[in-house]
Amino acid sequence: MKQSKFAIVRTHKLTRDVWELVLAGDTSAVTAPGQFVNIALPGRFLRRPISVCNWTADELTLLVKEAGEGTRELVRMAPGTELDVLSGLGNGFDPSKAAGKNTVLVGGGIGIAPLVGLSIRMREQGQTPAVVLGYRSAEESFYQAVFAAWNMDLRIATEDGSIGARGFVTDVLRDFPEDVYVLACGPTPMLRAVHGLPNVTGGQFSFEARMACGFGACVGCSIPTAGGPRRVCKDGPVFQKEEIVW
Amino acid sequence: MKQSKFAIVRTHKLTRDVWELVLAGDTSAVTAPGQFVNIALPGRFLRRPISVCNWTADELTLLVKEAGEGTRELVRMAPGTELDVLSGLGNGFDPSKAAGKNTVLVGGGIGIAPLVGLSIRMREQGQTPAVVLGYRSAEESFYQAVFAAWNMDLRIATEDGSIGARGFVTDVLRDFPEDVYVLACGPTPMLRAVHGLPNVTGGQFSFEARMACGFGACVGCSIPTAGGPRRVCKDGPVFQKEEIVW
Amino acid sequence: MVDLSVNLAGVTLKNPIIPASGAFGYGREFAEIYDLNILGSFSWKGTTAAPRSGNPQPRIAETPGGMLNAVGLQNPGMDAVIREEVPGIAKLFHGPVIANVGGFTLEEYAENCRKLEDVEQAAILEVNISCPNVHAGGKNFGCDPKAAAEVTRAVRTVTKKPVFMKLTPNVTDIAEIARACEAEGADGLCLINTLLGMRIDLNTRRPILANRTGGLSGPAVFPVAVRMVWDVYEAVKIPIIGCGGVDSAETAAEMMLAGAAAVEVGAANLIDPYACKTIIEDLPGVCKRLGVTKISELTGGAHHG
Amino acid sequence: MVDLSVNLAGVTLKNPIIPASGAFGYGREFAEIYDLNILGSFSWKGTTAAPRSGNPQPRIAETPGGMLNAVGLQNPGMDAVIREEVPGIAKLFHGPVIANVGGFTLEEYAENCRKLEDVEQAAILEVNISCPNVHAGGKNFGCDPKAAAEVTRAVRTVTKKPVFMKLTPNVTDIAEIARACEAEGADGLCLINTLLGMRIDLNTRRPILANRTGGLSGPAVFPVAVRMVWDVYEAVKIPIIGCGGVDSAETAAEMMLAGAAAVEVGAANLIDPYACKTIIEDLPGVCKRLGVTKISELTGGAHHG
Ligand SMILES: Cc1cc2nc3c(=O)[nH]c(=O)nc-3n(C[C@H](O)[C@H](O)[C@H](O)COP(=O)(O)OP(=O)(O)OC[C@H]3O[C@@H](n4cnc5c(N)ncnc54)[C@H](O)[C@@H]3O)c2cc1C
Ligand SMILES: Cc1cc2nc3c(=O)[nH]c(=O)nc-3n(C[C@H](O)[C@H](O)[C@H](O)COP(=O)(O)OP(=O)(O)OC[C@H]3O[C@@H](n4cnc5c(N)ncnc54)[C@H](O)[C@@H]3O)c2cc1C
Ligand SMILES: Cc1cc2nc3c(=O)[nH]c(=O)nc-3n(C[C@H](O)[C@H](O)[C@H](O)COP(=O)(O)O)c2cc1C
Ligand SMILES: Cc1cc2nc3c(=O)[nH]c(=O)nc-3n(C[C@H](O)[C@H](O)[C@H](O)COP(=O)(O)O)c2cc1C
Ligand code: FES
Ligand code: FES
Repeated sequence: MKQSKFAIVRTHKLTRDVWELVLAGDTSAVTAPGQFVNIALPGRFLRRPISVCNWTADELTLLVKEAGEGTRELVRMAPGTELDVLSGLGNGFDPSKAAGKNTVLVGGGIGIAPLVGLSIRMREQGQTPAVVLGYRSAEESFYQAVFAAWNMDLRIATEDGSIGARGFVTDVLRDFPEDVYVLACGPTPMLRAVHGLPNVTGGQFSFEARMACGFGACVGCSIPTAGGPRRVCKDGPVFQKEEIVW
Repeated sequence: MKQSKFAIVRTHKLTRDVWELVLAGDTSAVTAPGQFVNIALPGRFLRRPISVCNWTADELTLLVKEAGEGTRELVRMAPGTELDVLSGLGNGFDPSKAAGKNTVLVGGGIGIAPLVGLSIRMREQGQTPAVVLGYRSAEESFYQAVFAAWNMDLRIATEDGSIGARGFVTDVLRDFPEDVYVLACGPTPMLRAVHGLPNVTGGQFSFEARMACGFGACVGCSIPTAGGPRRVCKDGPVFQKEEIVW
Repeated sequence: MVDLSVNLAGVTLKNPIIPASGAFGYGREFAEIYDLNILGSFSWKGTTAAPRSGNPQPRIAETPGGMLNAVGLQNPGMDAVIREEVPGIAKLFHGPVIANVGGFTLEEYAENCRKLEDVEQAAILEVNISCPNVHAGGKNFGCDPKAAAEVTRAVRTVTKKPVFMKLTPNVTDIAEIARACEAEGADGLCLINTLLGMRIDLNTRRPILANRTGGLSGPAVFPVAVRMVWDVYEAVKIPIIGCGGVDSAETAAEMMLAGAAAVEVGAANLIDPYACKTIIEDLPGVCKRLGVTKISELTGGAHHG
Repeated sequence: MVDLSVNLAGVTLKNPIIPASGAFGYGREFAEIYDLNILGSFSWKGTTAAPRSGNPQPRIAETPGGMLNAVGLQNPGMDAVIREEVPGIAKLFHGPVIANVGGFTLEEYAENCRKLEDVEQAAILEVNISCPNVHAGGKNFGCDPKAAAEVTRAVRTVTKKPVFMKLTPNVTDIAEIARACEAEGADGLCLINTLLGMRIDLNTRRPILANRTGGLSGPAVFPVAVRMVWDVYEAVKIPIIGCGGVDSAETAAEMMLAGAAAVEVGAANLIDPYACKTIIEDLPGVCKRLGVTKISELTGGAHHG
């Protein structure tokens, strides 16, 4: 974990309520895809946890959905604005565990964000997982082109069928063969449904929780797991399939 | 009273802790010297009351002393910053009451601020009051040159005698002839001492109080007067000599 | 079209937004900047039998997300208010006014309420029991269910107007006080008054307020107010006016979901004189977002489901 | 040179700054970012006899100037703490540790304190009485002077270590509770724990916290904490650890002027992991500004003069 200043380089609106933010700063604490940062916003007491979508040595890309007042303000901040950021939080995905497996990255809505950095790192390591992305509709979809450019087995599900299959990511995942290993991020109902699919025999699931600290001090974010209560922010946000209890 | 946005045009450091701020905005609610504005600062619940030093149709000049966190932040704000301001608060000085009298403007420390706009308006109306300004020291003095340029009977007192007379404004005021009419602004002990001088037979005194609203709604700023409790923000900040009780 | 009207013990307000006592004087200052008739009602400055000049200066201190006040119930006294303020109010505001009443003895409360019986504008009597009982060593009436009940009884017997008891949050169990007031015939409750607080000036090393302590209000107290409104809603059947830290249509709606039939807005008026106007303008949008066509449906909405 | 050391019932701390229970775990997370030995002490996470998994999610909600938590005393249980955390603490921190103890019966409090008798690092027992008494229908021990006295007596008889009772602010008269604890031999007091609060989610129309209510902390509660420390300082002779909303050297000094001998810092650590480090670094400057060479001179300074 590192506390440092990041400056907004640019913001870009992707859909009605999802934005891409690029921040410049010291990213040395970011060590794995699926980690998150915790951003202080002026006038708000708690920081806002946001997954790292992708990162280079000196830039972070975030995808932020306007979910309330804080994110609404964040995405509208002017380039140059300095943010107080805790970076390198959480464990992140461990793609090495997926090696040699029939791997599928599964993202729902804004949960797609960490799959970007994950895809890049896996491809660098010679892994070519399939990708299943779920959106509400074509209108609400984003970053499809980014994934499409990577020549992966990319499948889309939308609730209204406006692109890809009509339905949820689980409807697409069902079509995969036996013994799928997933790396999944999305809303809890999606995680739960994916976790319960018969052909999903292993995987890593990234969770969300309302957080105070984001670095393990307050146990505000603890969820029950097979190994007892675990902190989403420090022991997670990524948990192994076996650990998860609903 | 008017609520509107003012933009910082420029800030200029006058002494170790006193700054001149020029704000651009709609000054139409300002109708008399000695009125004040109430400025909202990001992250602080209450507004900060600051006297109008001078004003034109579209600019306000304020003199702000760093007294705490709020004023410290205010004076350091970048030009262009927009402030939410309540303007045209309080009664202000009534120079017409001084007409034909042996008038002396008396200012102590940051209390000198409203005497600037007051001097300008009195001179426009053909009045040429004397001016007595009190500072702690030469180093802490400001706006002397501004007053000096006006060819008024200008006298200075400093506590250490580094410029003008050594002592307080009262030490200088004592030298004036009988029947002085003062228009005074400064710290309460100064106001009280001036009020008690035998040769001060009339005048107007501008008070300070910790304020919540600044526009008369909460009676948080009330002080006892001969006519019962009166609000510094709405019935004042300027009170007539006869009204004042200590 | 969203129906913003609410009902407080038989008194209909065109909308649930009510400037809180002590933050709105007797209405005059705000009438200079907007038409008071947009308001559901307003609660006038706490009025006692005798005129009071209040506490010495300073009376105001800032706190994180709020403020302390130690105004000390400064007011011109009930007779002067009826004589000098009420006729003015009649010209400025044509809706029902909430008459906030203070007192230091049971007799004073009763006497004040009796005097208001013929004041037509005073549609609801809001009895502030966060006052020290001079006959009980200065113990606050509102801190003891028995004393709260006694005040309720004392005023109940002298007036036919709806009586709303205004409760202090500085108690172990506000629901107990609420039940005591309901049992004695209170028509409604208003909560919360201010939390007792203090700030110390590092430079003088003394409490900032001349009175040492003051009443905390503003957004800082909002979660405490919501919790207490929730608790009291579960404990009584009479309507609740929710108060404490409301500064937006969203927080007003949250207060209603906790159990408030109407909402008072205090400190927010002081830092933004247009606060109530803005809240009222924003309420229909919030109702739409919440999918209600009658705002009164929000009351207590968070208790079921 | 400013002497920052303070004394808590015979235990000397190199400075008055203590991370508060629940905001610092058992020290490990902070040891990753700074040397814990800069701290006066730290109060570990409230520990009960049995392991507790705490409340369901969500447990955290934001409020203006603060936060609500409904962690529900999640902890691994006293035996596991002594076995697994204490040895680690010994490596990370060489000063006196404050062992925060929870309980739901008098027996549990006593048993927990007895187990700590031989734990050398645990220099002070901080007994959190903001817990429901399972033998009294869940009424909070800390809300009743008799129950608070009983807990004090129960732990007093089983330990020779200094016992500090940690008081809840959700009471009508905190000084009364403080006196009850002092009378039963408490060596000191710690206040305040969190204020009970609630937030409601407009989208779901339900309380945000699964537990409905949670404990309010952060700058929002600071004036309430200062006022209570002031009141308790006037009521007792034993030392007070002031807690609630402290987030800077200035607010720490203000808490000491109100009567605190040392200061706990809770929520501030969660939003700024370096909060205590920064406060400690800033303290000498604040002392200089206030003209004291020994910080302990500040304690209660606002009561005289
Ligand atoms: C590990 C993690 C990674 C996340 N990654 C992303 C991401 O990459 N992009 C993105 O857009 N969002 C992400 N979120 C969700 C994001 O944190 C919330 O949408 C955001 O905090 C909402 O803040 P707000 O002020 O807009 O909403 P408000 O509702 O006003 O927030 C009030 C409080 O609730 C908390 N809160 C509200 N919703 C959530 C939520 N869904 N999860 C956690 N806390 C919440 C806020 O942090 C704040 O403390 C992530 C959350 C977690 C825990
Ligand atoms: C009518 C009036 C006119 C004023 N004119 C000027 C002026 O022209 N230039 C100038 O520099 N100052 C002026 N002041 C004083 C100025 O308002 C305070 O110095 C300022 O509010 C301090 O804010 P702070 O955040 O720096 O200090 P803090 O001490 O952090 O402020 C905390 C709170 O106390 C209040 N407060 C602190 N000191 C004072 C004070 N002396 N008077 C009133 N409230 C105070 C603040 O407004 C705030 O609510 C005036 C005050 C009044 C009442
Ligand atoms: C300056 C001030 C004066 C107040 N005076 C009174 C009063 O006279 N009578 C009363 O019942 N409440 C009084 N209150 C309390 C408010 O009516 C309200 O209960 C409290 O401030 C909480 O609401 P808020 O957080 O919206 O301010 C006063 C509050 C303030 C800020
Ligand atoms: C997340 C969290 C957990 C807490 N857990 C405990 C606890 O286990 N035992 C305890 O005595 N106090 C606990 N507290 C209360 C704090 O120790 C402290 O009394 C309170 O938060 C006020 O201080 P603050 O405003 O600085 O946070 C907890 C507070 C928080 C924020
Ligand atoms: S948010 Fe504090 S431990 Fe996870
Ligand atoms: S500050 Fe509110 S009446 Fe003067």
